[in-house]
Amino acid sequence: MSVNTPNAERQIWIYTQMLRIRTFEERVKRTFTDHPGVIRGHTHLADGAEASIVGSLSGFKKGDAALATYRCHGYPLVLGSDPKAAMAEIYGRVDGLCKGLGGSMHLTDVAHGFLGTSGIVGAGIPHAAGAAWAAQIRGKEEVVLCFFGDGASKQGAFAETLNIASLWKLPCVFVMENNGYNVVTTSAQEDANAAAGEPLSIKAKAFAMPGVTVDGTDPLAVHAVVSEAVARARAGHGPTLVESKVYRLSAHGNIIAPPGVPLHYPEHEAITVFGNSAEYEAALRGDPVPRFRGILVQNGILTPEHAAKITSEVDAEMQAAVDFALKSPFPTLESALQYNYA
Amino acid sequence: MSVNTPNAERQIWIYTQMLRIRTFEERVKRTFTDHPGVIRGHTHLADGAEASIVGSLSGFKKGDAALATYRCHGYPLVLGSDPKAAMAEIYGRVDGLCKGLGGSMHLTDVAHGFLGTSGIVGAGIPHAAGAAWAAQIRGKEEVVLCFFGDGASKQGAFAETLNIASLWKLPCVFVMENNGYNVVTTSAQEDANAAAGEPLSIKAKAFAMPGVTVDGTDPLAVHAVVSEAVARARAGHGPTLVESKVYRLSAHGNIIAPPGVPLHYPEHEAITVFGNSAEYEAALRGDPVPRFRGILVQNGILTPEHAAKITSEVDAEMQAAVDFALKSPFPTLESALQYNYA
Amino acid sequence: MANMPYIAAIDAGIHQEMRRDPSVLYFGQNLATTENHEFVKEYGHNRVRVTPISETAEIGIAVGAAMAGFRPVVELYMAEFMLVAMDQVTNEAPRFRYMSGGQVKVPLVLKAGYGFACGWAGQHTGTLTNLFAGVPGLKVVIPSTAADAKGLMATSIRDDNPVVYLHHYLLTLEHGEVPDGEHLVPFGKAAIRRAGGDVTIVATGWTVGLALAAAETLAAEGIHAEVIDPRTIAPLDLETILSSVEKTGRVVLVDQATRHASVSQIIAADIVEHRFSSLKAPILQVTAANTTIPYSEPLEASVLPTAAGICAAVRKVCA
Amino acid sequence: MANMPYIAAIDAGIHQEMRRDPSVLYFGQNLATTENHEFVKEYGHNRVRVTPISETAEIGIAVGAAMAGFRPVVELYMAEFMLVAMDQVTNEAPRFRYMSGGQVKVPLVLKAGYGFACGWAGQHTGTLTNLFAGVPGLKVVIPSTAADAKGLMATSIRDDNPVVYLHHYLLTLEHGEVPDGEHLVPFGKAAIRRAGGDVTIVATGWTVGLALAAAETLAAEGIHAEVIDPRTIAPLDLETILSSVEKTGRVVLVDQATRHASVSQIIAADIVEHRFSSLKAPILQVTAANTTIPYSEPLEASVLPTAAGICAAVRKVCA
Ligand SMILES: Cc1ncc(C[n+]2csc(CCOP(=O)(O)OP(=O)(O)O)c2C)c(N)n1
Ligand SMILES: Cc1ncc(C[n+]2csc(CCOP(=O)(O)OP(=O)(O)O)c2C)c(N)n1
Ligand SMILES: [Mg+2]
Ligand SMILES: [Mg+2]
Repeated sequence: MSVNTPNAERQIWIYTQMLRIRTFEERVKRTFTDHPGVIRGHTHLADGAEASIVGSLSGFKKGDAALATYRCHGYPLVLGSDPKAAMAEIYGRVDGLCKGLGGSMHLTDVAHGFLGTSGIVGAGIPHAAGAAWAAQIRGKEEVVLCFFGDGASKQGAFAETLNIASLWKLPCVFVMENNGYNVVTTSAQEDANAAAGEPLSIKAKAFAMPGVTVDGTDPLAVHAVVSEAVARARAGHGPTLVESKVYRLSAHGNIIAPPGVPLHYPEHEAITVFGNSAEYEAALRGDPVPRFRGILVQNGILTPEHAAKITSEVDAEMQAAVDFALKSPFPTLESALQYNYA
Repeated sequence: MSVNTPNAERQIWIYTQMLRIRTFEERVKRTFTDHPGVIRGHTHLADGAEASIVGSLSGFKKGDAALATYRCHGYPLVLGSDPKAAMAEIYGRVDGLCKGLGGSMHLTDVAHGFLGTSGIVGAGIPHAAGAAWAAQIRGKEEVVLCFFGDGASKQGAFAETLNIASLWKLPCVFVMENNGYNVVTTSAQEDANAAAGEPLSIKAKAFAMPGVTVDGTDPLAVHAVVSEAVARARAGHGPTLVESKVYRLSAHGNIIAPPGVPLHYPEHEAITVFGNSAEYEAALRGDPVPRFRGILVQNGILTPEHAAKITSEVDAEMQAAVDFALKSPFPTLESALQYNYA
Repeated sequence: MANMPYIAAIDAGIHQEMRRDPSVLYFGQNLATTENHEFVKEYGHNRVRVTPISETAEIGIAVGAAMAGFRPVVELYMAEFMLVAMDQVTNEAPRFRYMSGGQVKVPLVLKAGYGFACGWAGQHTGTLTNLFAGVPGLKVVIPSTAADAKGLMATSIRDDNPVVYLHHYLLTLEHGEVPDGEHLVPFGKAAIRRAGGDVTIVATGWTVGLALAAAETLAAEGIHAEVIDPRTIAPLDLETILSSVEKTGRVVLVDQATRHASVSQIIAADIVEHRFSSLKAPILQVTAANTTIPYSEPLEASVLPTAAGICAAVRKVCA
Repeated sequence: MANMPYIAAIDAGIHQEMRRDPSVLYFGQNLATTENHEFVKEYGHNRVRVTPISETAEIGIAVGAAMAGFRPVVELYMAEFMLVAMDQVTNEAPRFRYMSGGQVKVPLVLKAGYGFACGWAGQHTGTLTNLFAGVPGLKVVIPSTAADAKGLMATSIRDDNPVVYLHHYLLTLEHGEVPDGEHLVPFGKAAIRRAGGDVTIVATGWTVGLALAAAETLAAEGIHAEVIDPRTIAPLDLETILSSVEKTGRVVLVDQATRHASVSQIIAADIVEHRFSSLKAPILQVTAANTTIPYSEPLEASVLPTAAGICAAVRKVCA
């Protein structure tokens, strides 16, 4: 392991953050059954990607920024956002991170460096580059982390942006979370590199940019790769494309239905569409959260008691988030017209 | 040279087509001074790219299609369009290829396989892929040639389309005419690969597609590379990206000015913007048209007398085109409203 | 006649045309990913394909395939996703026939949902109809019933021009009687959903239901509203609207879009030019508030047009 | 005051703001490619950059830089080129402040020419104003004089919201007196270009000149037209327009766009809702014909609005 391997305390921090994301999102998912109608629209979970998210953000410094997609619950929790405010946003309440105006797809917490999330595939990639240009001009060695999916790399915005980022040596790390699917489409069905058995990080060659593929279910591996990319960016040597291979453990999102139909999370598309339970079950067996806990326990970094304590603290934290969010009032109707113009 | 090197007669045909394009466009350019006001808007010349155009199209068969950009005068002339109709179109006359509705940027001649030209950078690339899908469905081993500039490869449409074309194994050859400039911007200023000293054909790696760079001022080299790509496409093995390196010998286009200001062609941007006459003059010395004539004469394929005869025939042909176009009437005003809907 | 939901009726329209015409193609994201997909099974992968998330290429490929003799239908899911490819929609597809002096035609259908105001928040719930309505060469279809969903889809596919077919997401599961067998609904022919002589209400998509509910309430008050659903907004059946205005002299226009992005303003402007002398009152528009759509449920409801809002506007013009 | 062409006045507006505010950035295609470029020389490559032909990334980068505290001005040349990036223009830039509950602001200027009807044919000559006019969160500016070109650019840059700044290509070389030193023209304040009591003509951009020419002709016939130039169409100064209508009761609206894609229809619809009782005649719109713009000179001229067309419309409403 590289010199910048996180120490024991930091590894516990990483595990704790992973568990916080997982538990938060389990509460999101349960809301559909426990409190029908409280979450509306489309909600996307990051279960399976926690190691990638936390490993990527573990070198985040004040002044850095992160931007992501509609699948955006995990990042702000790691960066310091209050899960109460995050849950309240997902419930459309006035105490939400975005005062109930944005919802699950658009979590934003500028105070914690989480700059904005677009629901349009690929659209956030240039936003990240723009923030990186700002950082470059400020000259304080700040970096921007840009998260997006494998499918997004087939949107023109991806190619256009990576070319400019490379050309301008922007301090930006492009983290592609490759979960193997774009909704119900597998990568090999929609990506020429994947169809040819190549890693998606090979796309970096079209932008004269380093491209690396990493096991996104191993937070320390992600940490190693992303922190090297971050160091490169901070040093003014430009961006890196990191392909982080994960598996999403929930369906793409909750079902899409008009009002009146109760929403829920269906089974993963590997099962419902492709009849491939084996694939899904293998992924479940590799679930990064219990796996990393196991490794920490095995390595003597975490005792089972400490692990149980973390679990119960996190459970309590997320229960409190649900309780808080359920009690938070709806915004006033006037606020619906308030933030269109600055 | 490869087995499919064109025979002597075919080489003379190639040279003749190159000269026809050059002479036609010299007449276009002269129109700005000889007949001010007759050409309006924006006109783009292919001088310097003739070898690439003719070399690429020399294996064109009935049923194949070609699509290009606003820089589109050359292709239809090679494919069999009447230069009279092409010139009349550029003059906005009723006998024009498009009845005067399209103009210089939108030459189209479906009867000769020249399917359409978009003035929006990159926009024609997916059109070519769509035509290639049509060819694939028809299953007659027809191919589509898609021409575009180096600058266009930084438009999202390029990346999106090449991925799909590769994935679907579309019978399409993507010919990027790299003339080193996007208007007044050099490739190294706007392309990360170019800035890194890499060929632009390396972009093919992002699409698991073969990528080749060829000297676009050598028609036989282009012929060899493109016909191999065409053969691959006809055989159902999918698309190829060909980077054909040329140098445009005129400015990007005529000056851009509102009505009242007489239009003309300024000097090349290498001179006017970058003060780099040396670069321009070197390119002039490598002018593919006289050079290929010289090679043919040297190789005994063309006698000086034959060359002179071709020149005078082509001169006469293009003079006739100008004469015809000048005499062709303007379209009736009603026709302005005629072709919006089928 | 079969009773079926709007969403099934759209598919029925596509099937109708794919069966009769082998040049019809159907493709887009997240469809046809297995051999069990109903369209793949019936028409095969040559004609039915899944694409990457590449709307510019998808629509551009449709343009090229159309110029080369096919009739592509592109599944786009949400109208907003066309925004990344607006050049292909508004500056490529509808231009090529014209610019080529009639040499090519570009028959294609861009199928996209819109107006999904049920918690989809700021970027997925737009009513983008007017972006397309004014583009020469483009036709724009907005069915409000299951029967029209089928018949207008079939007509869209047969039309030799590019057509933007906008289905309303909130109507997805609304059932209706749909003619069996070949069913075509002509373009440019409005439907009078309810006859009445006191006031003309023009509404489209999901707001047709609001208008009909309002008309019911108003009838009880003795105000008889005529409710017109243009069904296609390009071409727009101005004639039917103007005839109604001649009769009623009073007009309320309903649109789910924000006011300055609405089709209702197109209609208002046409009426005041062509039937000014028939008008007895201001033309009122009932539209969404001028705002990005908020996520929170009560806020979302508060910014959309309502039946009560329509009633209020009608009472005003009939006062 | 200095006499300068419209195009120089735009640059003067950018300079004014770049000098006073180091957070203003200026970038786009085909500018700043040498050290001799006037903006590079003065502000350096950190703030002035050339981009590839990548409008989606260019505008998206502007959005990101704006959220991160800068004020980017993107040079786009022709409004059509925004079509490949419409999502960034209409569904990203104007949404982020709202969706974040006011946490960010997105001050940026998208500078683009439009209406270049002089042989640029089907894809480069559009008048795309109305695509932007109805989008909540977006402001839209269309200067018609050199002085406004400067002052509205400066205001656009200072505004804390995304602004689409549409300059008219046919006006490029029109000269006008432009205030020296700091010059700002407020948004939402129409200019009355000519006062008159008989009829209200509203026109924008290049058509303001047509309207003034028409007004001159009409004056000789004893018809006194008031010519109003809204200058910004979002926000729209309806008040000035409505006051004029109260006085004249007669309205002709001029727009270079095709009718159903025009801003004139927005204005017509607003007038007939808010000042119906003042109206004495139909509101006529003088717009481009419903067609892609033809290349051929006489055809192109035949499909555009003309001063004669405006005169004819005015005579009709004043009859
Ligand atoms: C431009 C655009 N097209 C389509 C969609 C619909 N859509 C939302 S998420 C999604 C899948 C994205 O896949 P990927 O980038 O792999 O991210 P993941 O959801 O797997 O994390 C699609 C197609 C969209 N939001 N934007
Ligand atoms: C989307 C878009 N952006 C900008 C332009 C303006 N433009 C026209 S040609 C051109 C340069 C294209 O360069 P390249 O692709 O290298 O082709 P070349 O002109 O050199 O043959 C530009 C920027 C356009 N037509 N379309
Ligand atoms: Mg994915
Ligand atoms: Mg070039």
